[in-house]
Amino acid sequence: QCTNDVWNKVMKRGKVVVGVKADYKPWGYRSTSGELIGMEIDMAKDVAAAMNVDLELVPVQSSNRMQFLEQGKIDMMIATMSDRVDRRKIVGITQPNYYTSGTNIMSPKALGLSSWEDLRGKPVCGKQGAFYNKIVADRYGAKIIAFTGNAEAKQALRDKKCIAWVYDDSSIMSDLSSGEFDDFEMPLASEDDNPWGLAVPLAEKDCIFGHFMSGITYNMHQSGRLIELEQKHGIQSTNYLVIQKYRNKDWLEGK
Amino acid sequence: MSENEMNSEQPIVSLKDVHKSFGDLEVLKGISFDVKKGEVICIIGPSGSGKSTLIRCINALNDINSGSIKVHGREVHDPKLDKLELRKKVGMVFQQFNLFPHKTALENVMMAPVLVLKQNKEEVRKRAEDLIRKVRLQGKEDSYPGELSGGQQQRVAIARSLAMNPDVMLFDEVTSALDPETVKEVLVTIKELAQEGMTCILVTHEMGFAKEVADHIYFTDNGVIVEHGPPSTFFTESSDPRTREFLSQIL
Amino acid sequence: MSENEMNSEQPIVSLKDVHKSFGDLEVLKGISFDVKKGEVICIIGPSGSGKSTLIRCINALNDINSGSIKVHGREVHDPKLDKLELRKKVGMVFQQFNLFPHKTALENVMMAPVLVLKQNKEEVRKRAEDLIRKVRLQGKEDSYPGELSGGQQQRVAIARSLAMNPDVMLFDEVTSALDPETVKEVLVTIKELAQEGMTCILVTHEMGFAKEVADHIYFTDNGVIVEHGPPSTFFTESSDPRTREFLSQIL
Amino acid sequence: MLGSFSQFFLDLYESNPKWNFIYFYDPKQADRVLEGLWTTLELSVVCVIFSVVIGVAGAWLQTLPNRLVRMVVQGYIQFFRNTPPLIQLMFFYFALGQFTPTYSPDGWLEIPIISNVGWAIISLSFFAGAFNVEIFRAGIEAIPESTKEASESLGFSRLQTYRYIVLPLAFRVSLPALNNNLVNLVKTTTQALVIAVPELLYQMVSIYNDYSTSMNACMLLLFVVYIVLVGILVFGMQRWERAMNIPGYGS
Amino acid sequence: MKIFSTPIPGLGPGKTNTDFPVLLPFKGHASGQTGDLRFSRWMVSASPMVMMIIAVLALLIPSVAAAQSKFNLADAFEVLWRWLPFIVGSGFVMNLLISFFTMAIGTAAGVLLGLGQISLIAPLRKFCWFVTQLFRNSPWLVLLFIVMLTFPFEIEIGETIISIPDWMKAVFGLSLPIMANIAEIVRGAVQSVPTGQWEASESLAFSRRQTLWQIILPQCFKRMIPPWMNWYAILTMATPLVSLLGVEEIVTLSRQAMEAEDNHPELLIPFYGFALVIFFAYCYPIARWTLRLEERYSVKL
Ligand SMILES: Nc1ncnc2c1ncn2[C@@H]1O[C@H](COP(=O)(O)OP(=O)(O)OP(=O)(O)O)[C@@H](O)[C@H]1O
Ligand SMILES: Nc1ncnc2c1ncn2[C@@H]1O[C@H](COP(=O)(O)OP(=O)(O)OP(=O)(O)O)[C@@H](O)[C@H]1O
Ligand SMILES: [Mg+2]
Ligand SMILES: [Mg+2]
Repeated sequence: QCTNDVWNKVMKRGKVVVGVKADYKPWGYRSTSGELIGMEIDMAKDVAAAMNVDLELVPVQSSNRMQFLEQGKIDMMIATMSDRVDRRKIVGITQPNYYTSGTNIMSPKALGLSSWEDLRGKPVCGKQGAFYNKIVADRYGAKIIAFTGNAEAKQALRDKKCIAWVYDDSSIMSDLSSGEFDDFEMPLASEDDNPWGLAVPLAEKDCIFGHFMSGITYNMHQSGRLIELEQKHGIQSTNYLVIQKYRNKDWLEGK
Repeated sequence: MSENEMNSEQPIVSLKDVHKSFGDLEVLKGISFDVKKGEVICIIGPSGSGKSTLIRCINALNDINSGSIKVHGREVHDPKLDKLELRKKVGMVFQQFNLFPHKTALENVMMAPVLVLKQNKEEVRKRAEDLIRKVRLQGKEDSYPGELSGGQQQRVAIARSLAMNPDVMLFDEVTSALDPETVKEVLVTIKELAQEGMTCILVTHEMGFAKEVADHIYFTDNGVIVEHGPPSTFFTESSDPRTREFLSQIL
Repeated sequence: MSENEMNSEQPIVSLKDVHKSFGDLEVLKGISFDVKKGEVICIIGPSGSGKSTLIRCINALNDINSGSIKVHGREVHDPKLDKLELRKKVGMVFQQFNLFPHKTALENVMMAPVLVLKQNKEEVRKRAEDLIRKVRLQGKEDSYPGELSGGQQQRVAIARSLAMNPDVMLFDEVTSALDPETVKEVLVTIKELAQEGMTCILVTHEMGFAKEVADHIYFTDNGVIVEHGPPSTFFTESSDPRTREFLSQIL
Repeated sequence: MLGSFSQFFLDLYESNPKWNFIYFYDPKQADRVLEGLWTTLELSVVCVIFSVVIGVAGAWLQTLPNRLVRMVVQGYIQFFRNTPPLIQLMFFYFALGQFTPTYSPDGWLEIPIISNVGWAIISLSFFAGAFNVEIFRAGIEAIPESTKEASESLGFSRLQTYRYIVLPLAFRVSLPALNNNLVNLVKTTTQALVIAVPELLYQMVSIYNDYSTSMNACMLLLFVVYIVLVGILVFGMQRWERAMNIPGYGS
Repeated sequence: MKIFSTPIPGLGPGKTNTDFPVLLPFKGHASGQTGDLRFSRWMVSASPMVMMIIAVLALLIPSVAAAQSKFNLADAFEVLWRWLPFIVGSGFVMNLLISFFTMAIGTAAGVLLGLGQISLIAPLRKFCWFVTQLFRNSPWLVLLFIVMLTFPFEIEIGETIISIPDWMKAVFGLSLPIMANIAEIVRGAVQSVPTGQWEASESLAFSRRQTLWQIILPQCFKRMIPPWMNWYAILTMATPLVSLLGVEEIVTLSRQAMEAEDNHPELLIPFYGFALVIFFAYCYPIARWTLRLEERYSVKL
């Protein structure tokens, strides 16, 4: 019973509207002139090119991205969204996932934290809209203080208003390597591999749009495009993309 | 007899057993009197005795509970009556002047004829200027009410009412918000009006003035007319003790 | 002579060549008069002639530019003078009553003796109740000023001043904010006071009252005393043209 | 009974995933709602008290002769009146929050003596306080000079006049504006969300971030709770205003 | 420049003294690099008021805080300077745009609602009263959340689809409380006209409509201007609220700029401090003007 409304609309007007982040360096952020840039923006460009339509980027936030897609304000999104069961009830997250991140904390070396259990009952800074806030709170009993932005969260950590900042491990890693957080460390084993998914409207998940996106993601894995982009944007490389590339390898290749 | 027919002997204003309450408070308890064309009557009485209420009922600013008020033979409190028609015939001047502060003296006078009667603006201006002269305010046409003294404002208010060419004028204690020295200016204006034959109903505390100008004086207390008569006898021969007490206080 | 010494012949209030300006405007241009114990004097004159200013200077509510005002032989405008001491001796009643709206009539009367004179509260209450009776307001003790008529408020104001047991009372046009019928209540109260021997200085427009109650009448205009005399001669024999014109307008 | 209540909303969610009233069947979320509600109430009450104190103190400081003090107070008022409270909150917490002294219960974690709730209280109290200063000042200025003169002429000292006459009256005059401002303050507490104060809005946003299906239900609850909360507040304030009403004044 | 004398990244003591920063190639925004003089040039070009505020802020900041990391406050101000055109040009302008549209819509709707409250038709009057109270008493942020998240992003009128941008939805959300408050201003102003004016015009045979438009409203018009302007200022100061819903105004863009600059916590003071300053610079003159008008009109009538 596919109506393919959105797909047809996109094709008819020759333009796809993609929701991306503008506050998540290096995935999606602004250049000084106000342009949106980043890894996911490059992915969106590939998508538009593959569909042979123009591209319009709409910045979304963690807290409103699903509403935007639901309401049709955007046609699809590539917006650092973790693939969760309850989210699949609202938007159409297509397979395969295009990235995965682990959750970790940045905490002062002086504290010498060694296990997630150390967070129990302690204040931990986070960002509003991040789903693992709930996991860290539920599983380890941390008291989450969620701010609207990462600068605020890190400032709160530095002001010693919390003992740790919980976020994506790759992001924390690049902060640590910047040399400005020399007194801090990422002491724990990353929790939860959180696969990231791109999403189309729920009704079109198993229709042309959804299948098309699945295909594109598959191709990006297979061709190594994602690894290429990862390197281009200076993201700490993770095993996930390598494994995916290997798994999706054409088994006849080289034979 | 057709209600519309005019008869020179028929009263212009005629009240019959008028009753009026505010909630539980009965303010008018059966008031009757007639006013003939060209007559000047004064209503006096203690504060709160219902004088203002009475005069406002004639103008349909208040409605009444029972009885009848007729102006030109037409029932004022008939729900079918066109109130605007009535108010074109009855002019009213208030204690607090109530000029429109955002309009000049001349504009105050011109507004109603132009907007309500839809008369030609230039003709109205000529008539308004005559009226301003009549109340002796030539030169003040373009002043705003805020720039005029109390007495001057009250005279503009009178001119404003006259501009509608009313058949009857109602005056409610028009001098009591004025300082003693400006009262006189206003009284002179009203006296001239009365002498020119305008039918006037006045509420006033100025006994000397009432004596001089009124054809008939009514004394109200507690919602009824206690005593009335021509001024020649009213002040000297009043029989009612309340009237006598009141007069002794005022005079 | 010691300044403190009391002498029955010495005037209670004595003004000598008092000058007072507001900025460039000279309001008082040399006023002198004496008031003896038990005397009642009235000050009349056109609006803006400086009557209120004069009376306020006696109470040190305004200061003066030159000249001298003595109460009980003490210079009022001596900077070293304890104003509170002065004000315990001089009571003042204003045109606008100026009751304290958040206190009942009785509390208004009691406040000053309790707070300023630190007198015993129960004794003050008894005296205050007497005063309330004296101004004929029994039953209104617990009413708030907003619930009293103008005349009643003014009588509370008089009682409030009397509660301080002053030697002199100043009245500034105490009836001019009242409607004609309630004026009398207040005048009766003042008349009784005067008859009981209270020294009174009154500013008033009520000629009839002035005639009846005053020992001496002063007419001020333009900052000077133009004419004065006992009421018997003042109204009939005044020689000054300004006084005559003023009287003709008022009377 | 309670089980079937929860079951109803669970079923509703199953059949209608957009209406996930999670706080009605998940005790954890219910706790968050209650905690948020409690924080909102706490924040409101404390801020109201502090802002009134700031208002009184500021109004008093503004009456001081020292020009510098008055300028500082003016600067404070102008800064808080003319910048967005949202940014004030962020600036206070992140910029000034860096310099607050801390205490350390466990070596590293240095708990600032001012928590985010503390900063919200400070920031919001100063924000509302700036308006309160103006409100109280206007109230004090609204007391007629003549009322102060009356108490002066009764011998009240300056302080007594302030304590017994000016302040009680000024407070009543200020009350409507004050109440308005306090209601506004309670509404502004929602903005403390930006510095992660766990008040109601923060909790609701957190819940629907964690359970994206519960957004509509969260918005609905938020709206209803605030309407009820503010409704109760407005009602209480109006009752208070009426209780503070001086009989005979105002409506 | 004494205040910001912490070491400049990339210009360690090992380098020769002739290495004037001004001679260095003009670099984009590689973090950790900074042109010291650019900052001082900006300081010189700034207005005295900005200078003063900056100076006050700078004094507030103990050097320990700045020395804590390599990225110091001077760098942070330099970053702000670089982003200024974007933040003001796209951000603050959006705040103003939202405030203009909201005020226009809110005023038009508010006047109708206010007049509805003095209507002679009882149900209409009660309805208008209810609507006014409802929107006057709910927190702006809550109204905004509801409108932003539950209203459609586009409306279909026949064939054409009109898409409503985010900020336009914010305008609707903010218009609700503005409408309710303007309605109160209108009702209050009309009711503050003495009843004598109604009676006088009634007794001159004016119709109700004539009385309202010719006599009453012209008199309250001036009285409504100061509170109206006051609400405009309040509204302008409420526009940053829409940042919580992702509308790209000054706070959102500041946050994005900070993200692009690696979220150095030092950025918070200059960025949020600047937002305070620019709002103050815009709203304070309005407040002064409002006060002047209020004084003028209160004397006149
Ligand atoms: N709109 C009203 N609602 C309720 N009571 C009213 C109203 N208007 C007047 N009254 C009451 O009706 C009584 C008569 O009032 P009215 O104004 O007619 O008296 P008045 O004789 O004109 O007195 P005054 O000489 O003081 O003007 C008073 O007791 C007054 O309180
Ligand atoms: N505080 C003041 N500052 C400046 N001028 C004042 C002040 N008080 C009074 N005046 C002026 O002094 C003059 C005398 O005023 P005063 O009130 O004493 O007159 P009055 O005789 O009491 O008049 P009225 O009969 O109207 O009460 C007036 O012209 C008045 O404008
Ligand atoms: Mg009357
Ligand atoms: Mg006077």
